[in-house]
Amino acid sequence: MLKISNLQVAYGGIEAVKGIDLEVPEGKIVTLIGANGAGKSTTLRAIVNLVKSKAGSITYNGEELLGLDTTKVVDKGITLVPEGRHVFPDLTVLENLKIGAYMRKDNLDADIKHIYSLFPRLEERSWQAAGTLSGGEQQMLAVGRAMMSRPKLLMMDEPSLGLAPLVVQGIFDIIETLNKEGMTILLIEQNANMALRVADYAYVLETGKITKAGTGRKLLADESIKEAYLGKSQRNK
Amino acid sequence: MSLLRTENVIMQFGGVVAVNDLNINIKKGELAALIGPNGAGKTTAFNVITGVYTPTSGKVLFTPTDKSGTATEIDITGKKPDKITALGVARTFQNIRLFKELSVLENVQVATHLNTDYSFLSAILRTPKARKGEAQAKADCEFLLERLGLIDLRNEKASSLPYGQQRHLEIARALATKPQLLLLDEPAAGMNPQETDELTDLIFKLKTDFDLTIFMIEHHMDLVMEISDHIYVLDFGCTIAKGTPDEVQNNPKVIEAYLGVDADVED
Amino acid sequence: MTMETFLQQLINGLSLGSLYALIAIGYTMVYGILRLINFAHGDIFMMAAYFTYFGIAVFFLPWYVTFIITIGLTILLGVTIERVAYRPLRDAPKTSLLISAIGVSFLLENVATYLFSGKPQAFPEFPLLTTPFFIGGLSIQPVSIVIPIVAFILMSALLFMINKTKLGMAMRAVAVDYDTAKLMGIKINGVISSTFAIGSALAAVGAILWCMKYPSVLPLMGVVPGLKCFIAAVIGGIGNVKGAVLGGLILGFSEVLMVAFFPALTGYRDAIAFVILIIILLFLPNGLLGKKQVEKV
Amino acid sequence: AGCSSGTTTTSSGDSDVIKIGVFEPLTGANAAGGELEVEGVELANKLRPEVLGKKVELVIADNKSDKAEATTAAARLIEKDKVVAILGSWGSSLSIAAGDVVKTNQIPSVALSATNPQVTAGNDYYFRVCFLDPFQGTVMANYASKKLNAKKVAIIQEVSNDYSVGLAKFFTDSFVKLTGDPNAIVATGNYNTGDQDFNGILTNIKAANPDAIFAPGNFTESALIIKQARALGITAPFIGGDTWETNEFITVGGADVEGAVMSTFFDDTNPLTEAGKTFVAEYKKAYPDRENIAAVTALGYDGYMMTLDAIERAGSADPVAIRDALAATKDFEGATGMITIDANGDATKNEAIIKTVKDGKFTYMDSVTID
Amino acid sequence: MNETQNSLGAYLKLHWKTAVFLVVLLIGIGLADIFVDSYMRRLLNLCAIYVIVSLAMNLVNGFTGQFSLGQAGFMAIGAYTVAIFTVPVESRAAIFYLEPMAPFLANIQLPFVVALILGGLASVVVAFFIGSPCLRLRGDYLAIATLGFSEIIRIVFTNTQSITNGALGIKSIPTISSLWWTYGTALLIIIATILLVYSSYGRAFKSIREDEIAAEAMGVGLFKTKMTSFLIGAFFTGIGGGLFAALLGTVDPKQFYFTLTYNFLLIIVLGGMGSISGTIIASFLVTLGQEALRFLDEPMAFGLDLPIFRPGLRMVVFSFLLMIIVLFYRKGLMGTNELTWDFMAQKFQSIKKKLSRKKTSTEGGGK
Ligand SMILES: Nc1ncnc2c1ncn2[C@@H]1O[C@H](COP(=O)(O)OP(=O)(O)OP(=O)(O)O)[C@@H](O)[C@H]1O
Ligand SMILES: Nc1ncnc2c1ncn2[C@@H]1O[C@H](COP(=O)(O)OP(=O)(O)OP(=O)(O)O)[C@@H](O)[C@H]1O
Ligand SMILES: [Mg+2]
Ligand SMILES: [Mg+2]
Repeated sequence: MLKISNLQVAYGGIEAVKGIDLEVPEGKIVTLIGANGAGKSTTLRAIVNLVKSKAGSITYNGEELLGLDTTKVVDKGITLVPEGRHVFPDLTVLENLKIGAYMRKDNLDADIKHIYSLFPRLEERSWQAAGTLSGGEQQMLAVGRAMMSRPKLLMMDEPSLGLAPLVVQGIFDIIETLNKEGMTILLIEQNANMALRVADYAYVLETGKITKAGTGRKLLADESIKEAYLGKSQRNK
Repeated sequence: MSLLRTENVIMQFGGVVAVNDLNINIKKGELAALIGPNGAGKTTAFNVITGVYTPTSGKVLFTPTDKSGTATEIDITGKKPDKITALGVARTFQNIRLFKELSVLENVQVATHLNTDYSFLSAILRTPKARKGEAQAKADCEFLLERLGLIDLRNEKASSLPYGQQRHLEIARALATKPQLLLLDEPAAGMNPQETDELTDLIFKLKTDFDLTIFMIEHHMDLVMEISDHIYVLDFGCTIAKGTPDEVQNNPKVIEAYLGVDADVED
Repeated sequence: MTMETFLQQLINGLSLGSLYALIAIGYTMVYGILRLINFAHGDIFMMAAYFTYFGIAVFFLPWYVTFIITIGLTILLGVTIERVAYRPLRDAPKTSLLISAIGVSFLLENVATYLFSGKPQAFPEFPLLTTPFFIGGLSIQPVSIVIPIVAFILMSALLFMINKTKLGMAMRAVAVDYDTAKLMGIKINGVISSTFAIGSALAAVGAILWCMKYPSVLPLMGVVPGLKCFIAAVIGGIGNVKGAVLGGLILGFSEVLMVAFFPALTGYRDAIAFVILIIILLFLPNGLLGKKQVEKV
Repeated sequence: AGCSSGTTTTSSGDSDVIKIGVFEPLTGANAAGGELEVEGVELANKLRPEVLGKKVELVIADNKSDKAEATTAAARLIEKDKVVAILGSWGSSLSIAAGDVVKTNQIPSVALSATNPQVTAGNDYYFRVCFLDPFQGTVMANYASKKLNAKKVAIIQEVSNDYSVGLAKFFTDSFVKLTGDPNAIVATGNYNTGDQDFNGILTNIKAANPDAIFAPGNFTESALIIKQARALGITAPFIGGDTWETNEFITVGGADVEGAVMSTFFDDTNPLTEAGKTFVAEYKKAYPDRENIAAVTALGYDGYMMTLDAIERAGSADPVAIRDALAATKDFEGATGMITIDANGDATKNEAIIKTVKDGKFTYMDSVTID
Repeated sequence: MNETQNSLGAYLKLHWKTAVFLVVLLIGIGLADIFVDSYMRRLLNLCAIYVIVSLAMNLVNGFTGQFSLGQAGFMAIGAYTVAIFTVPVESRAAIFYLEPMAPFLANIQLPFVVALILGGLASVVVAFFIGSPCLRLRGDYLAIATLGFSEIIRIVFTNTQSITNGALGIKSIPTISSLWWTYGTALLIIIATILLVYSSYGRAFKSIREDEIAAEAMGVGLFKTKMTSFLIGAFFTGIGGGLFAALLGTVDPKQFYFTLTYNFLLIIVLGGMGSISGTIIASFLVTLGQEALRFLDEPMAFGLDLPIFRPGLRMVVFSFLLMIIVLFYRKGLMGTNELTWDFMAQKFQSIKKKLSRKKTSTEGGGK
């Protein structure tokens, strides 16, 4: 569905992404893991053209996305839950959800109910200005907001960042549910352990290059990955 | 001997009771952790302690030790943040707040400003005192950067650092204020388990080397459980549990409210 | 002072205040979205006055045609300014955006001086609206009644647009975060342009009514009203339409009443706007109706 | 036309031209006045383009109605363009600003319509062809009390305008003296240049119900004041100073300024001198479409003519010589009357013209002589 | 220890460069002072004054990030102080001819230097009262409030006749024509600013610009630090104003209309917010530029022949250029960079070539 080949991005001097190839098949969960500054976020931002790409191509169902205006990309059914939430602080929680469906003309009530059922905390706060939500609450809102546009491809940038384990669990459950509902998902995670569990396919990004790729299970078993990303609590057992 | 105490601190925002009757007591030299679900009020607690918010009610009491080694308890409730920092409480921020356009070194140097013992006039005139002060500060800062492995980046713009290193810089900057109590708000957020492990060791070393007392908000349970002496658990602003890691870990209330049945600590 | 004099002063204050209000709304709109003091607003107002002047006094168009053309041209001007002078600086430091605004203001003033000369032009008379009628000793110009009414209607319309329509929501979103707004599929350029269109249209209406009451058109006529109306917007709570109107009225009344009660101080009249501004900001840093911003740390 | 070649060649030093600087506000608040004076100067230059057998070249500098600009502009005329004399500027404060420059550089200057005593006071190099504020103030005070039999007068002054403040002061003094009533001024209103709303002060004045209102100041503001006064139902006559005499005063003020009375320097309908007649005739030729001639234009004309007369008498284009000749000017026949320069460098004129607006025109009413 | 030595070394080095730089510059000024005509002299003096005021503004706006538009007001205070205290007592009666000067002032006359410094201090005092409320405001509010204060100052000066002589202004102020006054002062202020900016205080200023909350959390007292910067700025501006008055020989309230502040704002943005050398360069560019474009106004008198060239065209072109610069040199000429000392010395000689050369500007004035 989404196909990236030889994508290169640089911020001024800094080469953030140095020519990566990556594929997201329809209806699958693909995850992209890697250390800080590896270039994960940059990759996603490049897909929706929030940063200019230097070279390469990004095709979505065969159409070239590169250089396409962000709104156009979104129009095609791709959404991004940005790293660090970025909810609209002055809008209420409810308005944030509504604006997530900005391009939709149909009725939203059903979706809003659905999201409130997923995140009861949001319903309690639905009239609070989003800016005053806690980090975690904002993350939930950001995910909910993205879902409002009923995207075909949902991209999440570290949705678990700063979330309590319980909520992280919740987020991952939701990711799986959405996927079962037929949504294709491209997921960036620090929490490699969990990410690899849900992922059908995974890529490992290191300093702007893809160093490993394979099914989630396969990478989960990979020793060097364990070393690098799964940390002590894994190795102990 | 207790270094930081709060007495029935309550923080309200309009209707939201972010922190409800918080009573903590942190002993000198210990490493305490503050955990709890999102929105429990952890960051708010920090903001109250550091003077960013003035609590709706309650008291915050800090007991710094001055040069002569005598410790006196001071009521810091509602004092201005810089005054509190000057007394010896430093912090990092959950959503990184570095001085983006300044170099890594300058970021740390700023934190030494509160120790400048010369006026802006002598700074302009570059009096010997001023010169000595500047040089000393620079030395201290470079030492800190050394410790946090940022020395090679000293002239980079803070904003161009990767996330992880920005967090390290935040810690370096906090240390430069020569604190007695260091508050860390989710230092490991956005780090993978391995980096988290490295951070764990680092925090531990810093604690001993600078004989700090540390109060830390964290979600990475393995980190928390490994290094903290004492843990407070918040939920909806209320303290639902406090105690040693083991006590907390096995506290049914906590498990139910927070860790969840199959928390990834155990698997 | 006699009751009559006092009432007369109140009438003076009301019409002046409503004029301030009309222009202040324009400031608030633009500031609300771009966080930019659109220094050129006062000069857009000035240009609108010239458009009307030329339409009626030079090309002898019927007034209603002229008004439509004026509003049209003014919108065009406002949108162009945004397109040319502000859009390229979107992600530049805020101050260069501001200096750009000041630059545009300079440019408009100088171009106007160059084209229309520093001499004042006489704005056409609208006897229907300007010939006063007398109630007792009170003299009232019909326009003095029209102005508040127009101001109120436009305010209500605007409030509806901002709070109840999709465009309004988009505006508030764009106001805080371009990138994320784009991710929602909002075409931010469109939103911003429409903001400027609305702001300029208001300036045009303001200019027309202003000139009916004070019928001289000058290249620098926009400077002082511009400044005062921005202050009005701030007093009321910038970004808040109701606030702008409230601020405008407060300013209008206090100016006139100060003159009324302290004739000796009339020379200080222009200072009062700033005095009020500072007093209000001291006690209500976000203005009268501006919502409190708690910075979440 | 001849001149345009002049200014374009700023080649100084070539001895077959004598350069005279024209130092006027051509942009900014005072632009209107400045342009009128320039017209007069240019007209005079057309009529008398030569002196001592040399071509006279005008160098026009815009002082932008701004003091800082004014000083540089003056310095520029002197240093860059090497002018031997300077004419202007409309707006006393601008002339005053240039005062030090011309004094230190010893370049004689002739103020045309700058009526503030400060212009020539303590400056041997500044002269003027118009009368002074004190005189004008007295004239209007006399008019108010004698012709209008006013007992109570209200004053509206433009506080940010030295001309207006000065005139108001002198008017008050002599009016109080004339009526012998210390409270003869029943109300005073202040405004700032550029203000457009005067209803506040006018409402106060209405309450004080004066016999006449003296409102010297910029023509734009004054016209608006009168309009708003009439709209408020104030019927008392408005009287003012020479600055009112501009077309804008009438176009802006419309029907409401009918009957407004002002003192001025010159009346094109019956000039006082032969020179006046020629000037009027020539002006009508040059600008056929203008209904009336502004006094400041006549003064511009006089300023130029008087300077050339001085150059001729001096017999050289040496600034200091010209200065001495100017100081010695006696009974020079100008368009605005006979001019004799006194010790201060001021034109001793004891006659002022009173005009009023009638059928949208400035029309001669009276000429007042005060000794 | 070793650290200390290095920084001492660096410090001496700095001084060595300063010395070279100063010599070159002083000679330059000396020559200029002898050879230029009074017109050019006037312009150069104006440049120096603009340098002073713009630097002061940049300190507050560029380095401390406090958007203050009070310059015109502080200049007015400095200018009037100098005017009131230096005008010869004997000529005061003639100047204050409408309303005599207030008795308590009428007979005080001070030497220029004293009056100048007094002017600086006076604006510091006012700045303190302005700052205490306003510096608590954020961003644009501060801007509009300070702008307001400068307007109030102007209006007060217009109305307090017995002290300021109101709209008539004060004339025959003993003038300074020598370049030494202005350039001497400018030089001192430039050096002071550099030393300040590269001290702990300078970093404190910048930290506030970057993030107030973080700065406060790092022990930087917001109000105190802002106030320090604001007062220093006010002092310099007051001095600038005093020189301005002494240069023109006459002051009146109209000169200090708030649009005057825009000139300086333009300068610091053109030069680069937070760049000292940039500010200096821009001051010259703007002041001389305005003058250089004068020819555009000239043939106006003969509008019939050349309708395009009319008074006003210059300002049109000027504001147009301004727009171009703002739009295409966002960061200004220098951004936040500085020219090194010796480089700056050359720059002083070759202001004209600057634009083409600005790429080569190097790092670190005294860092
Ligand atoms: N706006 C920017 N300007 C300059 N450099 C940037 C910018 N954003 C990111 N970078 C650099 O690009 C590289 C990749 O950054 P990116 O945010 O994509 O990493 P990441 O994998 O998302 O890391 P994290 O896990 O911390 O989010 C890093 O070195 C970062 O410093
Ligand atoms: N400035 C504010 N105004 C209004 N409500 C606030 C403000 N700051 C925090 N809150 C509310 O207080 C509660 C606690 O917020 P806080 O940031 O302390 O949570 P937290 O424990 O830090 O969560 P997280 O782990 O996600 O950061 C939240 O419900 C939040 O909405
Ligand atoms: Mg990222
Ligand atoms: Mg938190």
